[in-house]
Amino acid sequence: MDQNNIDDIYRDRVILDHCRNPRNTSLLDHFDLTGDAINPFCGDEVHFQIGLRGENLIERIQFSGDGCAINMASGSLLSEAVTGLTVKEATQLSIRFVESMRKPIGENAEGEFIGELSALISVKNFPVRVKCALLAWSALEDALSKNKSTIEPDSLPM
Amino acid sequence: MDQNNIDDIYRDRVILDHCRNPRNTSLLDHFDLTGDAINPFCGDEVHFQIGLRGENLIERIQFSGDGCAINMASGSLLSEAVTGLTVKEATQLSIRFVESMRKPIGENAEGEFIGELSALISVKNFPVRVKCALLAWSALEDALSKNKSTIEPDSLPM
Amino acid sequence: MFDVEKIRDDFPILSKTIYGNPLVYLDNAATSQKPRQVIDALVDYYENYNANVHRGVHTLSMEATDKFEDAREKVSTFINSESSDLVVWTRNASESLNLIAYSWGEANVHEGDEILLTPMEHHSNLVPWQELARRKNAVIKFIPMRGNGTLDMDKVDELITERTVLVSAVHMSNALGTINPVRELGEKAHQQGAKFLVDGAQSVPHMPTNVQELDCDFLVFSGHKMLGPTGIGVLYVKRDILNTMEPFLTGGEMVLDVSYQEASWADLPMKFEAGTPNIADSIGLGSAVDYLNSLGMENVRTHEKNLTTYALNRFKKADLDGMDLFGPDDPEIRGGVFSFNTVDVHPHDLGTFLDRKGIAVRTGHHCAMPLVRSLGVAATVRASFYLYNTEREVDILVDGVTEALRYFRDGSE
Amino acid sequence: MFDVEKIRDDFPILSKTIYGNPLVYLDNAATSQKPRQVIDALVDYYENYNANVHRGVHTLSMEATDKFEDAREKVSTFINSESSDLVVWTRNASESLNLIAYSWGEANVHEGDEILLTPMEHHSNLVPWQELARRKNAVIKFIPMRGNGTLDMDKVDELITERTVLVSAVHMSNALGTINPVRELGEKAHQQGAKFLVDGAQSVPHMPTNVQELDCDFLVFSGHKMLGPTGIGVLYVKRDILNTMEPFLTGGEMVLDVSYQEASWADLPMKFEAGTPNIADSIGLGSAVDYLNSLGMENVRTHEKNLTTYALNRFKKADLDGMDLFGPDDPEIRGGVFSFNTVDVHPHDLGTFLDRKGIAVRTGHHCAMPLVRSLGVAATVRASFYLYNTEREVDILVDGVTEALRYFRDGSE
Ligand SMILES: Cc1ncc(COP(=O)(O)O)c(C=O)c1O
Ligand SMILES: Cc1ncc(COP(=O)(O)O)c(C=O)c1O
Repeated sequence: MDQNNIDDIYRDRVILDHCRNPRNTSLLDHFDLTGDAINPFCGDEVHFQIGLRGENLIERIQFSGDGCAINMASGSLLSEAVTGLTVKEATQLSIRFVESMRKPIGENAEGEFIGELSALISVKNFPVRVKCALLAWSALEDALSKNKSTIEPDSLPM
Repeated sequence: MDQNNIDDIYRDRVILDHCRNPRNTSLLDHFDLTGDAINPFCGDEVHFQIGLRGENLIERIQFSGDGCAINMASGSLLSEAVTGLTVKEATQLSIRFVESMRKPIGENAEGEFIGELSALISVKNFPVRVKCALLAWSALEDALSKNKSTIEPDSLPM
Repeated sequence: MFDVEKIRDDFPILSKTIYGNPLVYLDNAATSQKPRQVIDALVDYYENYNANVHRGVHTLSMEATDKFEDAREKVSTFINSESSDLVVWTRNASESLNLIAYSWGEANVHEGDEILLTPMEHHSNLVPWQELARRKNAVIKFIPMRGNGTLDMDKVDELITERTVLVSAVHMSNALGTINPVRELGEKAHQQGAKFLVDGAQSVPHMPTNVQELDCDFLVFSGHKMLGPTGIGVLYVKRDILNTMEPFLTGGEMVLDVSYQEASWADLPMKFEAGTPNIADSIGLGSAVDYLNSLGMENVRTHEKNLTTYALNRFKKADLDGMDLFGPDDPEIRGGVFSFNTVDVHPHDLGTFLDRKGIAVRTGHHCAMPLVRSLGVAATVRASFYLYNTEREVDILVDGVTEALRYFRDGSE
Repeated sequence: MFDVEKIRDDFPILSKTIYGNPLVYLDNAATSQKPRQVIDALVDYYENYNANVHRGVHTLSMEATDKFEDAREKVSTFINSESSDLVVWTRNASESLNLIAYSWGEANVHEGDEILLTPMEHHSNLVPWQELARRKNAVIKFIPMRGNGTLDMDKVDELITERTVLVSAVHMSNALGTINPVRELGEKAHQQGAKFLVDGAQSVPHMPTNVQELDCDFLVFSGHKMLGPTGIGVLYVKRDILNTMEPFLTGGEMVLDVSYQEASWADLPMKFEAGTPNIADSIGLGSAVDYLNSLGMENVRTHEKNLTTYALNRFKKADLDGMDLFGPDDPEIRGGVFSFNTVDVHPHDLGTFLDRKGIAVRTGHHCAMPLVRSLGVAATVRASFYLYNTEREVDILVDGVTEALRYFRDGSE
C-alpha cells in the first residue's frame, strides 16, 4: 500500500530514525541544569540534563523520555540541535521553533529550519500532534530558565 | 375579516356570553361547601360556594373568578350544569368532563355533552387553553371533596 | 446594507402561513428564528465532520475540534472579550447564572452579605440568588423602579454598601424592553468593591456588546435568542475572577489528571465544561455570530430602534381604549419589546385571537412574575421584534389588537 | 430486518473519504454518527415550528411543546420508565451525574457514608463522587477487578455495608467493553438499603434497556452516543427518590410561583429543567429513538455481538506480536469496544497511521485515566463499533494495525 501519506510526518524516516535510536541518551556525570516536561493526557515525558562550558555554552546534553515517535524524535533532534549553542542561542532557537510550530500552516516555510529540525516542522501537517513535538521544547525551556540568575538579562526569553 | 377561525373557540358566542355575563355570581347567605383553584402561571382564579339540600343535593352554587374568557365561561357554565345535581352526579360529571377534555381530539364526540357544556368541549381545539377550561372543575372537585365524610363511599371519585 | 426583505429570505420559517395567514413572528424575546446559514452549519457538521472533540487524533475529530474552538473565538470576538478562554459554553443563560451562583457564589457570598438586583430580573437572574442567599443567610435588595419602568438610579448609591458583594442587572428587560444603564451601575458596584454581572440575554442579540467597555465581571446570554440553535449558552467571566473559581460540573473533559483518589483541573475554559460539549450547537452559534456580523450589530440596533419608534407611534395613534403599554417611551432606552394589558380582554384571549391571524405573541408573566404582578396585572401580552421584522408587521399587530378589543368587548366584527 | 448496507445509506457521513480512503468510523464509544432521519428532524424543527416551549399560546409554540414532550415520551418508553415525568433532560450523561451528586448527594450523603464504585468508571462517574465525598467527608470504595477486566463479584457482599448509601456502576465500560452484571449489583445494593445508579452511556445505545427490570434508582445516558444530536442527555430517577430531590439549577421554566422573596417549584420533570431547554436536540433524540426502535435494539445487540466475535477471532488469527487486547474475551459480556496496546508502537503513532488510511480510532485514556494506568500503560488505542459497522471494516482495522506494526518496527512496508 501507498505509504506516502504517512511519510508526510515520518518524512525521510528522520523522525522514525531518531525515535528508534534516540541520540544523546547517556547520563552525564556532571550537569548544570535539568529540565522536565510531562503531558498528563498521553503520559509522554521528556527529561534533559545539560552540562555547560563556562556559564553559557551548552557543551553536553542528555535526553531521556517516554512516549510517541514524535515526542522521542523531537527530544533527540533537539538535543543535537542545541549542542554547541550558547544558552542565549538555544533560548532563541526554542522561541523561534515554538512560534513557527504554532503559526498556521503556510505562514512560514519549513526552510526556516535547516537540517533535521525541518523534519520536525512538518508535524504541523498534523495539528493534533503538534503538542507531541513541543513537549521536548518545554523541557528545554524548563532547563534554561533555571539558568536565569547566571545569564545576562538580555538573553532572557521575552 | 373572517372571524370563523376565532369562532371555533368562542362558538355560538356561548363562551363569550358566559364570560361577559357570568351566571350565579350572587354570594350565598348560607353554604355548605367552598372550593377554590388558582393557576399561578396566568393568575386565573375560580371560587365556588355551594349550598346543599340535605346532604347531597346541590341546590345553589355561587361562582366568582378572575381570568380569561374561557376560565370565566367555564366557571359560569359549570355552575349552571351542576345546579340540581346530587354531589355524586356532579362528581361523575366532573370526572367525565375532565377525561373528555384530556382525550385526544376526535376520540370522543362533543355530543357527549349536551347543551352549553359542549361549547366548552370545543376548547380542545386549542390544547394550550384546555387548562383554562379545567380550572373551574378543579375548584368544583375541591368543594365536593370536602363533602367526603358526609357522602356514601361509592360516590367518591376514583 | 441592511435590507430587511433580503434578510427575511434567509429565514425559511418566515414564509410559513398560520391558519392561512402569513406568519408574523413577534415572540423574539422568547426565542429567535434561525437563518438558513445556521441550519446549514448544523447539517454540515453532522454530515461532514461529526466527532467528539479534543484529543482525538483522527481527521474528523481534529476538524470538529478546530471548528468548535473557532466558534468560541467568534463569540469571544463578538463581545470583545480579551481572550476566548474566558468564554465558557453552557446550555443557556440560566445555566450560566447558576454556574456563577454555585461556583463564585458559594465561595464569595457570606452571611449578611448583600446582593443587589433590579425588580425587572428574569426568574433566572433572581431565583439562583434567592437560593444562594438562603444557603448563606445573605440579603437580597432591589433598586426601586420609576413609573415608566426605568431604574431609579438616584437610589443606587445608598443601596450599594460595603456589604454588597454583587450587583446583577438585566441589560435589556424581556418584560418591559427597558435598557438599563449598566455601565453606570457597574461603576457604582466597583466603587464599593462589589462584582458586577450583566444579564445580556436580551441585549447581546440586539445591540453591540463590548465587555471591556462595559467593564462587567460576568456576562451571560443564550444562543437561541440570537439566531443560534437551542441548547447553547455563554458565560463570560473576567480572567482574575475565573482563575479563582472552582469547577461547577465535574467529570470528563474538564480534568487534567485523575487518580482513584482525586482529580486536578484542566485549563480555562475547559475546567468549566464537563462531559461531551454541545459541539454542533456551539458551531451553530458561531455561524449565527457570522450572520449578525455580516449585518452589523449597529445596523441591527438601528433597525429595531426605528421599528420601536414606529410601533410606539402606531399604538399611540390607534389610541386603544383601556390599553396599557408598559415600559419607557423613549426608543433610546427601550428595545423592541411591547408588553401591554387591556382592560376587559384577558391576555390569553388576546393571544389566541392574534394567533388565529398568524401573529405569534407571548402572553403571561414572561418569567418575571413579581415584576408583572407589581404592574397590577397577572399577565401581559408581549410582542417583541427582531432584525427580520417590518413596519408592515407592526401594522398587522396594531390592527389585530384593535380588532380583538372590538370583538371581545361587543362581539361585533 | 437488520440490513447493515441499507442502514449505512442512512448515514451521510459514512460515504466520506479521508485521504482518499473510505471513512472507517470506529470511534463510536466517543460519539456516534447520525442518520439522515435525525438530521432532518432538526432541520424540520428549525424550518417549521421553532419556538420556545411551554405556556406559549401561539401555534408554533404549541407545536414545539407537543413535539418536545413527545420526544420525552419516546425516550421514556425506550427505557421502559413508568412515566415520562421521571425523564429529565440534561446536556449529557456527565450533567446527569452531577445533578444527582448535587441534588440527591448533598442531602443524602453524610460524614462516614460510603459510595461504592467500580474501577472502570468514566471520569464523569468518578470525579463528581470524589468531590461530593470531599465536601461531606464520605468514603469512596472500589470493587476489585479480575485480570480479564471483569468485576470480582465475590467481593461485593463484604464491600457493601450498612454505611453504603450509593452503589454506582457503569453498565458497559467505554475503555474495556466489559458488560457488568448490574442487575445483581443493584440487588446487593438494595439489600443493604443503598441506592443504585447505572451509568448507561455505553449500554443504552447498544442493547435493550429496561429500568424497571434493572430496578435501578438512577440511570444516566447521552443522546450523542445513540445516533442523537450533541447537547442532549437524560436522567431517569425512580419516582420516590425524584420526589424528594431539591432542584439543582433554578430560574425560568422550573418554577411554579415566584415573588421577590422566594420561589416554589414546578411539577416533575420541569422542576429539574431551568431555562429554555435544548428543544431541537430533544426532538432530535426522539427521532434517534424512533430510528433505533425501527431496527430493534435486540437486533442492534446481536449485530454488534457478531461483529465482536468476528473481531476477536480476526485479532487472534493475526497474532500480532506484542499486542495486548484488554477486556473479557466472551462476547456475551463484552460490547464492541476494542482497547489495545502495542509494545514498541505508541498509541498516538498508531492512531495517526490508521487515520491516514481512513480509520478513525481513539487513542488515549478514554476518560478513564486511573483504569488505563492500572493496565500498566499511559494510553491505549480503542476501536469501538456501532450498528453501521461491518466485518469488512473489521478487516480493514486488523490489516491496518498489522501494517502499522511492521512499518514502525522496521520501516518496511
Ligand atoms: C461510560 C461513560 N460514562 C459517561 C460518559 C460521559 O458522557 P458525556 O461525555 O456525553 O457526558 C461516557 C462518554 O464518554 C462514557 O463512555
Ligand atoms: C432577560 C433574560 N434573562 C435570562 C433569560 C433566560 O434565558 P434562557 O431561558 O435561555 O436560559 C431570558 C430568557 O427568557 C431573559 O429574557
